Amino acid sequence: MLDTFILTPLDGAYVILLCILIGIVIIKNVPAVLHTPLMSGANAISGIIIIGGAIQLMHEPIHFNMSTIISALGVFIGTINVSGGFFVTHRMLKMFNQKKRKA
Amino acid sequence: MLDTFILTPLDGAYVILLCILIGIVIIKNVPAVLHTPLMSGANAISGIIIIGGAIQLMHEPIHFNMSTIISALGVFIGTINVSGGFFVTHRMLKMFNQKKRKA
Amino acid sequence: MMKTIGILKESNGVSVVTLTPFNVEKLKELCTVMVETEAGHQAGFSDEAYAMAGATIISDREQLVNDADILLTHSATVDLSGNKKRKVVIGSHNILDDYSRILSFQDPLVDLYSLTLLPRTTKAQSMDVLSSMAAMSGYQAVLYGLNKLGTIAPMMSSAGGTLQPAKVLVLGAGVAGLQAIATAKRLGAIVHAFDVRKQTKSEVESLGASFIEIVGAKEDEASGGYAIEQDEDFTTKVQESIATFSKEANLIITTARIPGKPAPKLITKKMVDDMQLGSVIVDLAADTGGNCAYTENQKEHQLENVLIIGNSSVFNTVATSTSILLGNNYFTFVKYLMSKNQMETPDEILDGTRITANGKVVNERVIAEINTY
Amino acid sequence: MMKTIGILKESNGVSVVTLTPFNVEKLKELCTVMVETEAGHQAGFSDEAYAMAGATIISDREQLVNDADILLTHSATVDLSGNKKRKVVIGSHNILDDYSRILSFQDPLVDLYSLTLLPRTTKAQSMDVLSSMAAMSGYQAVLYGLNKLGTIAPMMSSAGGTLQPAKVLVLGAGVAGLQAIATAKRLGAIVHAFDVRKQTKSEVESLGASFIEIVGAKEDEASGGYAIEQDEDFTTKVQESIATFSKEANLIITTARIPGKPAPKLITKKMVDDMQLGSVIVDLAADTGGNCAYTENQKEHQLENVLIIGNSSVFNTVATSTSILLGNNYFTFVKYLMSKNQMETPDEILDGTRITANGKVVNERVIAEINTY
Amino acid sequence: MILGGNIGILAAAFSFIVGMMMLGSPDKAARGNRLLVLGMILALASTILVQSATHVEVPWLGIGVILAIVVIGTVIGRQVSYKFELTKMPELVSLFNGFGGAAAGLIGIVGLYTEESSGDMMSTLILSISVFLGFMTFSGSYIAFLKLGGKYKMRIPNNRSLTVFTLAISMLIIGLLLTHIDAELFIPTLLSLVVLSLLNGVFFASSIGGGDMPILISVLNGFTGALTAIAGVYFGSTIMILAGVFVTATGVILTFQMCKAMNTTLQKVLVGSTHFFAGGAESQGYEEIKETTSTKVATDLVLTKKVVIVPGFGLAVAKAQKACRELKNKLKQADIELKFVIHPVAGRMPGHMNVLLAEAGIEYSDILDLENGNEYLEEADLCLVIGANDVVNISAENDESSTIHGMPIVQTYKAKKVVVIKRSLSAGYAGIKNPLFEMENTDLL
Amino acid sequence: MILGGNIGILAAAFSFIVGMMMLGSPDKAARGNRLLVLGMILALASTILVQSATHVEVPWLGIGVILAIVVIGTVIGRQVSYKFELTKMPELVSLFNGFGGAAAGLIGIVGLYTEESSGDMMSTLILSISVFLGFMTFSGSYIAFLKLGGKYKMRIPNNRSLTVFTLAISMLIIGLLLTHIDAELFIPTLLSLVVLSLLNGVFFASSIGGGDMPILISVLNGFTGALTAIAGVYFGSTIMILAGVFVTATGVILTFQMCKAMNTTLQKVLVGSTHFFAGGAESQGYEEIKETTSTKVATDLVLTKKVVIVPGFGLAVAKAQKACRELKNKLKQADIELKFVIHPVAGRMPGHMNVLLAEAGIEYSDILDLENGNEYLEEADLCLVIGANDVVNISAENDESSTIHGMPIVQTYKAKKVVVIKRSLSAGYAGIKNPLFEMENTDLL
Ligand SMILES: NC(=O)c1ccc[n+]([C@@H]2O[C@H](COP(=O)([O-])OP(=O)(O)OC[C@H]3O[C@@H](n4cnc5c(N)ncnc54)[C@H](OP(=O)(O)O)[C@@H]3O)[C@@H](O)[C@H]2O)c1
Ligand SMILES: NC(=O)c1ccc[n+]([C@@H]2O[C@H](COP(=O)([O-])OP(=O)(O)OC[C@H]3O[C@@H](n4cnc5c(N)ncnc54)[C@H](OP(=O)(O)O)[C@@H]3O)[C@@H](O)[C@H]2O)c1
Ligand SMILES: NC(=O)c1ccc[n+]([C@@H]2O[C@H](COP(=O)([O-])OP(=O)(O)OC[C@H]3O[C@@H](n4cnc5c(N)ncnc54)[C@H](O)[C@@H]3O)[C@@H](O)[C@H]2O)c1
Ligand SMILES: NC(=O)c1ccc[n+]([C@@H]2O[C@H](COP(=O)([O-])OP(=O)(O)OC[C@H]3O[C@@H](n4cnc5c(N)ncnc54)[C@H](O)[C@@H]3O)[C@@H](O)[C@H]2O)c1
Repeated sequence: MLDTFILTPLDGAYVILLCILIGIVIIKNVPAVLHTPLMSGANAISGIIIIGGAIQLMHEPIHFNMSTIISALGVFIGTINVSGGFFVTHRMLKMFNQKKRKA
Repeated sequence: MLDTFILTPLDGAYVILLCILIGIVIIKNVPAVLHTPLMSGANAISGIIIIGGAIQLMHEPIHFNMSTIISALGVFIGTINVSGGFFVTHRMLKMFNQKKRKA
Repeated sequence: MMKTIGILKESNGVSVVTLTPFNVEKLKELCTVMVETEAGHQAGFSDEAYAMAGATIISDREQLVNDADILLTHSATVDLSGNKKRKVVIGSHNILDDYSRILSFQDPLVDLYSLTLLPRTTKAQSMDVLSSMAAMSGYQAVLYGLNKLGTIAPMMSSAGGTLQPAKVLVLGAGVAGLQAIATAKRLGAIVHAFDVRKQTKSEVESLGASFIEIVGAKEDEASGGYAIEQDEDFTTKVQESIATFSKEANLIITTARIPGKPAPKLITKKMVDDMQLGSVIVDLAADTGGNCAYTENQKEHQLENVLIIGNSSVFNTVATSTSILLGNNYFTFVKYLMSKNQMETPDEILDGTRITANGKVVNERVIAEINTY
Repeated sequence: MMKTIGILKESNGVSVVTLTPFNVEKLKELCTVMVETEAGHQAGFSDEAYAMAGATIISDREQLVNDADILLTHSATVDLSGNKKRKVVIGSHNILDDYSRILSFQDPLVDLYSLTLLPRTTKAQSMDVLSSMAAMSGYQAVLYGLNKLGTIAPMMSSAGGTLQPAKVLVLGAGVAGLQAIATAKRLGAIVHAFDVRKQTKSEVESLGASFIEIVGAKEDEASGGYAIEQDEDFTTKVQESIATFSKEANLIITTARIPGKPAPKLITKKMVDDMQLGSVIVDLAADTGGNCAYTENQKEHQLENVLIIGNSSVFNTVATSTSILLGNNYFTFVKYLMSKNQMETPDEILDGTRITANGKVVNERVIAEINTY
Repeated sequence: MILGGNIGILAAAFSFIVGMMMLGSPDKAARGNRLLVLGMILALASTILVQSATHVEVPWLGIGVILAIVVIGTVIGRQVSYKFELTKMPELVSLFNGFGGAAAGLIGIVGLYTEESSGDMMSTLILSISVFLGFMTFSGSYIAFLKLGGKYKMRIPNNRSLTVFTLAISMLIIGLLLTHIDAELFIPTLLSLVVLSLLNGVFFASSIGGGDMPILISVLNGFTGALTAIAGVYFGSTIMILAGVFVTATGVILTFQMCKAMNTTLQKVLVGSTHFFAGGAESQGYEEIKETTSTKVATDLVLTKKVVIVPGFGLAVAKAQKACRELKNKLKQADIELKFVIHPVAGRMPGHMNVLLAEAGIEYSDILDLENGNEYLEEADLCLVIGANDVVNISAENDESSTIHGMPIVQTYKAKKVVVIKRSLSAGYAGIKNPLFEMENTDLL
Repeated sequence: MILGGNIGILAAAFSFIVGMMMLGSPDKAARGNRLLVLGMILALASTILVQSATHVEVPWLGIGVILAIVVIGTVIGRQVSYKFELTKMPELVSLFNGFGGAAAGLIGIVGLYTEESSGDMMSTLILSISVFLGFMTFSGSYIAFLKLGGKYKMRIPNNRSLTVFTLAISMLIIGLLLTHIDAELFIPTLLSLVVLSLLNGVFFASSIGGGDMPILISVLNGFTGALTAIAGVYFGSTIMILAGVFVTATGVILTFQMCKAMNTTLQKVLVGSTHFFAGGAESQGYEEIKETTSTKVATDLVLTKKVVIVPGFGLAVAKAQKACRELKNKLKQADIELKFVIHPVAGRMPGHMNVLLAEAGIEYSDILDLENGNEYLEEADLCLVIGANDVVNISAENDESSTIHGMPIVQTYKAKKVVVIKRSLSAGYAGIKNPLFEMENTDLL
């Protein structure tokens, strides 16, 4: 009977729905002070869109034509979003922790 | 490209890990008053074991031999767990809500 | 040349002083300060302290009166018969209630200012001697009254039984009344309060006391924060409502007054007679007739059940604190006066407080008051 | 036959009464109660109230003294010369400090009990007159002292400047001291306190005051919760430490005492002279010599800077509350005595408080005390 | 039909998760519970659907039997759960948890029996673990149930070694089962595994302090979850795996949460009784002290209508008056009445408690003196004694030899339940033992 | 290699989820952020791995370009984020969010361009939505950025209708794109979609009240998440789908959380400015009132070292003194200094504030008078004005015609930031307008 361990084909739906649920639960009880860092963190994650750009850039040989440039630009400002987002979060949290440690 | 929407074969792992995560997050910030109802609720859910008994009972034609009886017994006391668990939770929560409503 | 300020010693049981050594210290760069011997002694400020602060101690009152350009006396009357110098006299005289107080200052060389007539604007608050005195009176009325009371203020559970908290009733929730409420609450008493001005409800409640609500009072926006006289119907209604509280009260503090009018009678003789044995009434409105029918000004008299204390100047028994506040008030006023002296533009504060100029009554409120007689 | 209880009117400025009408009400089923005319008047209990509660009002003191089986007098001396009846006299006499108080009660027909000698056990607390008096004294000492003070207790920010909170120093944190601390804190003063018993630290701090810690005090477990005398070294150390606080204090309340010994001198003359102008000392230990070198018992005297009030019975000015507590104490004791009267088994409470039996001194502590002389 | 069943199972999984989420927030909890019920029904129905579809012939008899059993079981579960008082809820939870364990054990037995012939190692392992954990949970939960009710008095020496011992033997037996033993030895081996599991549960539960019972229940609940999950693997039931994993996860976290709330660690609970009272109690001559946890007190508080706080000197030292005020406010919102009963000599000076309560802004009308307080206590559901000791010492009433005999006390024992909150079992001012702490309805926090 | 990549992606997904979980609890937040970074690196690396493996030839050039861009982008992101003061963090978040939107828009354009020939309807739809949402988020975020900094002064009439209008036209254009328009029309159509998206963002963001900016950012953040998820579907990237879904979910909930914290609803924010101040402000002649939210104030509080509370009569009425005490305690734990500055005439009687603060148990040493308070305010990072009005009215200092001209005031404007907490914009005792409310560094809560 063990062969049945592989789950049903509805797994994709499971995963997405579970992701949504987790997202909801995580945020639900967060103290107001952390709203901004959280938003910032989530915002950085959403910069994952650069992967789309990366796929585009790898898909076809690079011609340095218009689409390559636009894709590259997309990846570039997307990266700014990602890195900036993480750094901002980091800075905010550092303040936090300094205080904690001193106290 | 859309055909790739079906997720990777690691989905089973995703689902189980996500379940664990959700379990963790849900409980993390629960007020102490709700510990008992939650435990009771989780306990009732774990009575899902009766499904195993049900499968056993449906698997082979019923002979009313030893294993059938034991399985049936299993389903029986498992059901007590499930229903008792839910009713206990219900009673506890009712107290709760009565108070709320009056206030 | 620097102006000379003279600080007189008060008389008639007044123990406050118009400027404290701290104020003198700050004034000495602007003017010469002369202080009459022992002027601050009763308020806890020694002559040495004044001298250290830079003042000259003068024992000859007449000389001091004569030499000063600005003469400060809280409420003492001054013999100005020998005066030969133009001067400003600043004090706090109850002129609207007792016009005769002007008379001794009616000298052609003298301008008289009384801070009791200060307009009650936010800006003038730092010179507001009435507020200072009222605040101190409110505090001290409670302490004084409780001292005369046979029971303690807070609830106390002890091996010898549970003592119930004292019940305090405060009538009139102006500056003095609110302070009385706060002090009594601090000590754990149960406090009820009443005032005709509606807005006092939130003020009373913000201090944790209960407000006695009686509808139908008249209010006048134009009165500048003061209450106005009420008609008889309403007064009777008030007396009836209050009677239920006065019967139970251990201590009653009354502070209700209407400027230029006799204090409203809130407690009738009957109400007093119905009070508990050993209870106390402190009537801070005594100088304008009192809120209680039995009140006699400046007297404590023991009725069968009740001790009635008619005293509008209990602040004299916390003279140090009161003098610190008054000193700052007078100090601010003097500085304000000196800064404005040159220009002859109309000024709400100076015009409002100036009673006489060159010996003639110029104050509009005082004139209006005189005319009504 | 029902026993007769007689309640005497106190004398010598003592205004409390030994049983209140509430107590009489409860006693009347057990015994006949006689009350001397006006016995409760100063404490706020009228003769009518006693009569209503079931007592007989008697104006002839001699008759009352003679007829009573149980005679209650808080601290008045009684003329027993005409006494012809066996009786128990119950009061609260400072016998360990003043042996002569026994003399007037030494009559062969009289058993004298003094509740001041009650063992300080948890069980006896409901009869503990010392605690009752001390609690009331502690409260009233603050109110009385603050009344004499020129400054107010709380911090006050006002248009006339910020008044700093008064500084109160409490020496001896027993029953009276703790009550004084609590009362002063309630009013917003800054309170420092000191006691030799270590355990008082947590008690003082539980009321929000700061404890002045001085190490090296001796304590004695066997003293039954009381402090013992300290050596001179330690006393000097204490005086030095306290001096820094007394210099700054506006009000000092001293309550330190050691049973049967003169009160420890905690405040030297020098320390008093260094205090601020206008400050006040209330010495509750005055009757055993006082904690302050200047103290004179039952006197208020004004030094140059400081007013010193030596009064161990300020509770007389809150006579109603004190009488309620004392009344319950005496009531409980009387009931206890009546319930035990038959049996002659040893009893910690009765044996501890019985001074004389049939006119002879039987109390061990008193005998021990007499022998040390 | 299979798709329908699968969607049903998906829906069931989500009902469980969302239901539990809702259970975690006070205002949605009731709806959450209903969702859980729905999930359970869905899960069962869908499973029956899927199973029926995979069979050549629909096993109507089996389905009938199942449904009949489920209906009867449900009714009985309801009966049981309504037979107990509300204050006994934690006991009930542990009882039901035991039932779940037993069910798993029984189902495991049947599985083992069925698989015996097939001889699939993996299945055998899973099923024998299932049997072990199931019966162990059953007996352990039952002990917890007894202990919580204060009915378990047996003292087994060397609990911990016995636990380890039975565990080891059980493992051996499981090993034996894996090696395909003789068919005739099969039943006895199985039975001995069952017996050992039961014993293991008893020893394990006995070794844990009375105050830690809620933690034990939570641990056992986690076990049930785990065994459900592995059983799910055996049965190939997604919903069993998911629900099992989920229950395990919540169980584990809840356990840690409770440990935190009780200021202890799981290790301490399981390995050593490093709890405060356990050590002190004996040395100070107390026996039968029931400890409690803030979790339990919080639950109890919600289930009450009238609560009394008896403050003492400890409250003053801990400056807990403001906390009392907050509690007062919270309870007021829930329409629970909270009164303070002040004993005449509570604290260290007359009026000590009055000062504190006034500072905290408690109204005079919520303060009762001894007499009224003792009357009020008769109706009180819960009495919290905070930092008081002598003033609630019942030896003043019933022990003639006590030095405080005859002193009136706050008769806390009149309340349905008493919780004493202090730092240790040490004595108060009078320096004497307080038998109140040993009473049936008294717990220490 | 593909398996490795997939495991990497799985790991990345969990890093994101666990990282966000940790971000949600104060003491683990910093580690959570690091985990997020790890997740991002994993995701990128794994994607490159998988993509390389599926290509016949490893596209080294493409990889090189990507890596170079990523490195440069990272450095620049760091620069930007460190150029702003700490108090400007919310602005920065909105700025970066805009960048994310723009990136998505650009990538969408390329996608559309590539797909044009293939003509797959589904892909075209997904990509054009991506373009629309991307650029709309970009411009909207930028407006939010300006508004938060108080730099956006433009007033566009009929914002809301324009928003709807541009939205409608954009939808039309997307419809057009789906119908395979002429190749030569393709570029112009695309460009007009871009322009319209940008305009839509501007109108949308302008229509939302200044106080609701954090909510707007959160909404836009949700948009970015959603478009990432649909882009993930197009690109067949699991991690994009997961992360996108996840960000959307958190964004949505965070939005509701914020609405709750601000006592409003999303509907009110988006549809009607039913906010307190908005209505009152005009009628009372105030302009340029910046509103704030408790979320923002809480964040600000944590980022400060010295905080001042200026209490007034409103504090007394609201009996908020105990709340102040609690704030004091919390800040103390975080080593933040909190002082109270009492104005001489605050409240309605001399010493009114003293009485309240004494009741709340605030130490005298934490209470400053006007003079010391004004000195202290120069160093203060944040000043909370609670229920005070006249005593902080700057017209007393700079408006000769004011009736209170010349009264000394608490110079709250000296603090780096001022937050005024009161019920409305109505006047205090003196009955006059308070220009403080209009100042640059003053927000109203
Ligand atoms: N009221 C008066 O006038 C007066 C005067 C003098 C003496 N007394 C005597 O004082 C006693 C008063 O009785 P009581 O019940 O109030 O107090 P108690 O009997 O002295 O007991 C106080 C209890 O509080 C606990 N405690 C101490 N600090 C604590 C903290 N920080 N947190 C929690 N608990 C703490 C202590 O136990 P742990 O150490 O285990 O925590 C102690 O057992 C009576 O015996 C009375 O006779 C009263
Ligand atoms: N201290 C004294 O001795 C004394 C005596 C008499 C008069 N005054 C005068 O009183 C004033 C004192 O100034 P102030 O700044 O303390 O007070 P204020 O200027 O009177 O302002 C109080 C503010 O509190 C707000 N408020 C009222 N209830 C509130 C609640 N429940 N929650 C939150 N906010 C609330 C009101 O605005 P919203 O309605 O918008 O909430 C009001 O604008 C001065 O003008 C002074 O001259 C003082
Ligand atoms: N500059 C300022 O802003 C400023 C300064 C000081 C006082 N004030 C305000 O002025 C007002 C009055 O101050 P005050 O205390 O000097 O007033 P007051 O001494 O004239 O009167 C005391 C109180 O008695 C009340 N009263 C009058 N008739 C009454 C009646 N029949 N029954 C009951 N109560 C009656 C009044 O309403 C007043 O509250 C207060 O609102 C005070 O806050 C304002
Ligand atoms: N039955 C009871 O349990 C009961 C009843 C009442 C009082 N008590 C306890 O008895 C103790 C003393 O009570 P009291 O107030 O009647 O005592 P008290 O009046 O004899 O003395 C007052 C205080 O002065 C202190 N003192 C003595 N010498 C001192 C010195 N040199 N310096 C500083 N302080 C000094 C004492 O320690 C005591 O606290 C307290 O602990 C009180 O709680 C117990």
